[in-house]
Amino acid sequence: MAIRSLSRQPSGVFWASWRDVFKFYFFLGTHSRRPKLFFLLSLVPLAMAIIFKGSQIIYGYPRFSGLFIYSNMIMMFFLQFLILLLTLFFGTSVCREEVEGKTLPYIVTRPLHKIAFLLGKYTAYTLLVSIMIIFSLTLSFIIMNLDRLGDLSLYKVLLRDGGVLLLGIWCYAALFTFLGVIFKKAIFFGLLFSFGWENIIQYFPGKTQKLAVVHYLKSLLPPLSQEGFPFLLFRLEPTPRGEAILILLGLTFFFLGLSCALFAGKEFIIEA
Amino acid sequence: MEEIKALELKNVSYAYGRIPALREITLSVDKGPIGLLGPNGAGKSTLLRLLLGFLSLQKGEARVMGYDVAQETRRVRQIVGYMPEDESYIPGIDGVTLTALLGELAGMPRQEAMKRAHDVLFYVGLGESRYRLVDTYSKGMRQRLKLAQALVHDPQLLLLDEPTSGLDPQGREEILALIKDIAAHGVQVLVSSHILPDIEETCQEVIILHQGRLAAQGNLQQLKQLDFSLYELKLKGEAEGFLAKLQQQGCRLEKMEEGFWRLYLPSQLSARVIFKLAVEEKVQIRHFVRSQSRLEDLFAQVVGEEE
Amino acid sequence: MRAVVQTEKLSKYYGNVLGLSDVSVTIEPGVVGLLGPNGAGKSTFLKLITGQLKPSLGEVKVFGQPVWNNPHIFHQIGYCPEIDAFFPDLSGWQFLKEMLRLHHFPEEEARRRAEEVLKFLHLFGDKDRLIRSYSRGMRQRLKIAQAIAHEPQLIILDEPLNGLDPLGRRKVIRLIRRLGEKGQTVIVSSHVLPEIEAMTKRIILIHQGKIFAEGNIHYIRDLIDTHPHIISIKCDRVRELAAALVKEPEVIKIFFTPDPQEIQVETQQRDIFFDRLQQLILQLDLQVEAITSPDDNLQAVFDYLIGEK
Amino acid sequence: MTVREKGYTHWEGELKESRWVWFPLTRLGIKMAFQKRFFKLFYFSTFLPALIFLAGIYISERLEDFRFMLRGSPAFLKITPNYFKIYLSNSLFLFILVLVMIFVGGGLIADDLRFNALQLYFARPLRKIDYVIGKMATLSFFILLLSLVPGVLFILFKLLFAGNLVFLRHYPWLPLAVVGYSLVLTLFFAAYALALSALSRNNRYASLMIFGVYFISDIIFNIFYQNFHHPYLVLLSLKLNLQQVAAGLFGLSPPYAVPWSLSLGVLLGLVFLAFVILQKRIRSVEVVK
Repeated sequence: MAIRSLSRQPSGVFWASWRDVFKFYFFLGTHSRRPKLFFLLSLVPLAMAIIFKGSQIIYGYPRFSGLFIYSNMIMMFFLQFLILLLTLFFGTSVCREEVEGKTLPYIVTRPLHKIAFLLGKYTAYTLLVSIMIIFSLTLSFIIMNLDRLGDLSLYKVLLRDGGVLLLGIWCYAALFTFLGVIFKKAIFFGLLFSFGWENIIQYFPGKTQKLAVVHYLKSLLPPLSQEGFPFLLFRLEPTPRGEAILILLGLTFFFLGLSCALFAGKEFIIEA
Repeated sequence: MEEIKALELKNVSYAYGRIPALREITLSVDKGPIGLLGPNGAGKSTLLRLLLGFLSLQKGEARVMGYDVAQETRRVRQIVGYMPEDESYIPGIDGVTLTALLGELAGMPRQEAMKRAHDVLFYVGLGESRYRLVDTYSKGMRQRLKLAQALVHDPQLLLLDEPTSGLDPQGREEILALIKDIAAHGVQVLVSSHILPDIEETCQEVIILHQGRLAAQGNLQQLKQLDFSLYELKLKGEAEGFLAKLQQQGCRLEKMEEGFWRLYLPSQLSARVIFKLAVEEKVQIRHFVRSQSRLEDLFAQVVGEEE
Repeated sequence: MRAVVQTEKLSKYYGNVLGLSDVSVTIEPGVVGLLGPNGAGKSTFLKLITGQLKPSLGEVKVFGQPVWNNPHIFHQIGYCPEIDAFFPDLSGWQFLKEMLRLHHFPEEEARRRAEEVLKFLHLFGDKDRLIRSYSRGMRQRLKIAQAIAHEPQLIILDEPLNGLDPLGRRKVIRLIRRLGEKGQTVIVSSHVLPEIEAMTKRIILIHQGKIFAEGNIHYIRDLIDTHPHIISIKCDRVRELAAALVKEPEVIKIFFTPDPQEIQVETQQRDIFFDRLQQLILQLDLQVEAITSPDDNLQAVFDYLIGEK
Repeated sequence: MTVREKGYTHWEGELKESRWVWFPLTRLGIKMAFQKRFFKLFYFSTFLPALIFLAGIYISERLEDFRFMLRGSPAFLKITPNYFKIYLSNSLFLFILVLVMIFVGGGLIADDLRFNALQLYFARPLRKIDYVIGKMATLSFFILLLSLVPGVLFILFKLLFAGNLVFLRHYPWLPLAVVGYSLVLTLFFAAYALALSALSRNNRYASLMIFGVYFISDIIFNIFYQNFHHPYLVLLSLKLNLQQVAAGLFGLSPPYAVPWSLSLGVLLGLVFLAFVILQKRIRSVEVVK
């Protein structure tokens, strides 16, 4: 009996699996209902930006500069709320969605490398989140800075912020993917982590704050003005930029690696 | 006094949006076990849902055990026990709590509901697992649980939607035996199924739906009357000569599987012919059943096999 | 013939719950029916040979290779799960095409195959409807479609006839037979005996996590033929027939049943018995209603092996 | 001798139509919440603030004995309606209620939708409204136990510790305010959690939304307020609306200069919206066209 495809190179299967899984979940993500809700959520800052700018143009109020509002409020909303909520949903979905929706059998009986499946779906979903966030961020940024779009130095800010958010998205999503692989109640642990741990630890003095992911993200941003949220600002003791980036990437790879190792070895028992 | 009909429908139509599910159904059925038969998507579940008032009638009138479905919905729901088709249960509680809860919701006093819940769980064969979480039940056990919850308030009418789906033969036999027993104890039963033998085994009256229309209705025995008699034979020995001679006599033959044949014997011939030819041709008839023309054929005849 | 699936002392425990115990089988091309009551271990077995579960003990080989974490092998395996679950918000067509894409087929070929198999299973007309709005039977067919669309050598169908109406069943049964005739290996699990009988002669009986019997239905039948055989006869004037049968040496016992039109006869020499019976029917000019062997079907084999009789 | 008849037995009894048909649902919901060990622990720990406030009341009557602790700021321990307002509307207390809603409310309807339980319920003489009342009563139980019960106890203990009715004579309407505000809290949170639970078939997404919507409303308020300093923006924040209403009902000036009746209006509007959602989402069968 001829077995046509068994002769293929293993590494070829790995990349092909990654590619096809990626395409499938990207397609699924853009065609299902639930992600659409999150897309709407990601547009909230954009709506805020429009209101602020509109009011500034019409009433000349608020008096803060567009850039100030953008980086102290809108950007912080993205960083400390929105990306957490979105990655929590999509990150835990990578594995949980298949188990809860009982669709895992369709996936694991395809010629797909398990690790490539996890990575492919992770890539698809984080890319989806990234697109939503960057789309909303860029538009918010442009709207808030409508009056000085010619100033090229501004775009450095946008690039930096975008970069920080992307790093954050990929790192958080990896962490939540990991939670999704090991816990049934991944969302609860994720909520506790994001809005409990991350929120409290970052304000601790000394080295303790380095135990929160958001610490490294904030280290990449210039210190915030005291005028915005004074309570958010005490005692950030930033980590040097290069180190922070390395640690974020390291965490991403660490949690992804851990998820892959666990996922490839774990059996998911799906009851009829 | 006029006997109350189990079921009376007048011009009942229902459409999901533009897709019609039931069209102009008019029928009336006397008491006695009723089978509701039809292929997937024929409108069986829609009809049951209308009877329960889950869907409100768009056109026509329906009465269940004499009660108007649209006007007396609560009364109807009180006297009806419903076993839905799809998997359904309340997660996180044990079997007896679930059954008692639903009994209580039907209007039983709490202690009575609890007592009765134990009784019906024993009755359907879940006695030993009644304290287990329903989430850990197997498929067959969930099926029984659905039956138990439909019986807990001792309904006058029991609506069963695909009661045997997903059961193994033993489980199926047991459920059918329960249904027959329930019917024998004076509960009006309506079984919706596409599994013909289920209906054949439990029902007297049958309603056949096809594409939302009433394809046939009446007494099962009468519906099965055809102008030939159908036999199922299992033969041993060299059968060619025997079969050829049968065909010469005007019989139609259909091969089922290895050694099994279906023989349509014209009504003017007697079954004796079969044995006579068998002895002549030295063939052994190992299995011989006068089939009432299987419901499957009736079904194919009424519905027409699309191919 | 070459073994497609081979297991060696395969066992599976879920924690301390037994799933499958010491199963050693060899499955060759053609249709094989996997029979057993609910909870017997059929699904566990199918999940083990499709690499969804890791064996606790023993090993599984498909096409001579292990299956657990061996993705290439799935080019040649099609699996139809028992669970009625799909990806949300997709149409039948999208689902099928995307599943084919996961087999690394190029877009064009995925389209062609999806179209073909949809037509084949009479779903083409509803291809653009959301799966959620499909009827149970349509969903069942769609699940089968995704298992055969990539033309695998080994097709594993877990309860494929569940929820199908008679016409749907006939079609699927015919389809499975045709696949078997084409030389593909089809493993079908079911608990509906006549349907397995209609598909194949080769069965594996599984119960309590163990294989109780394996092989040809007739072979299994013969295996248990050592015990006396009961034949039930329904006709008019049964007592006359009984009186005549008493004289026959091959008849061991005659029972009367609550049905006045029925007797049951126990014999150990069926050949002689059936010859005599036919002659007696003609001699006595009986109106025969039925001649059946209550324990000549799969159910009886089953009961016998499980020890319920 | 009589032998028990084999087979199906009928039930000798009469089905009653009760106005309390929904009560079994409530009982079940409460029972199931307490089945989770983690929840039990969590819920009992939420009574800690109430105990501390109770201790405060005791100390207020025994100021002499505790003077060493106070270091000259006895104003804090004057028991006025403000004391009640602080207990019943501080941010931590409201946050605890959100967590309780996530625990108890997240799956309350979502799980029923997911496991097709609605058709079992509605095959009984149970109206949609009974179902909703039953589920709401479950949530109300947990909220009232944290709000109304401590509130009433505070008043009772204040009177007990004081040994006279002076306190009540000063604030005769206080019990009413406690009851009224507890009811607002209960109605709002129960309707809010149920509506979000009914929007999804998945317990965990429902939980995420119960959490997310509450906080997003507050963050949006904060951001806008930073910029516009317009007090009417409080209407955007669920938390602040509740706090405004609390201040109003306890006869205090609200934290933001906006009539508290507007906040009440917003909350009632949301409750109405929640009922519309419930009405739409709770069906005995899901119909997909």
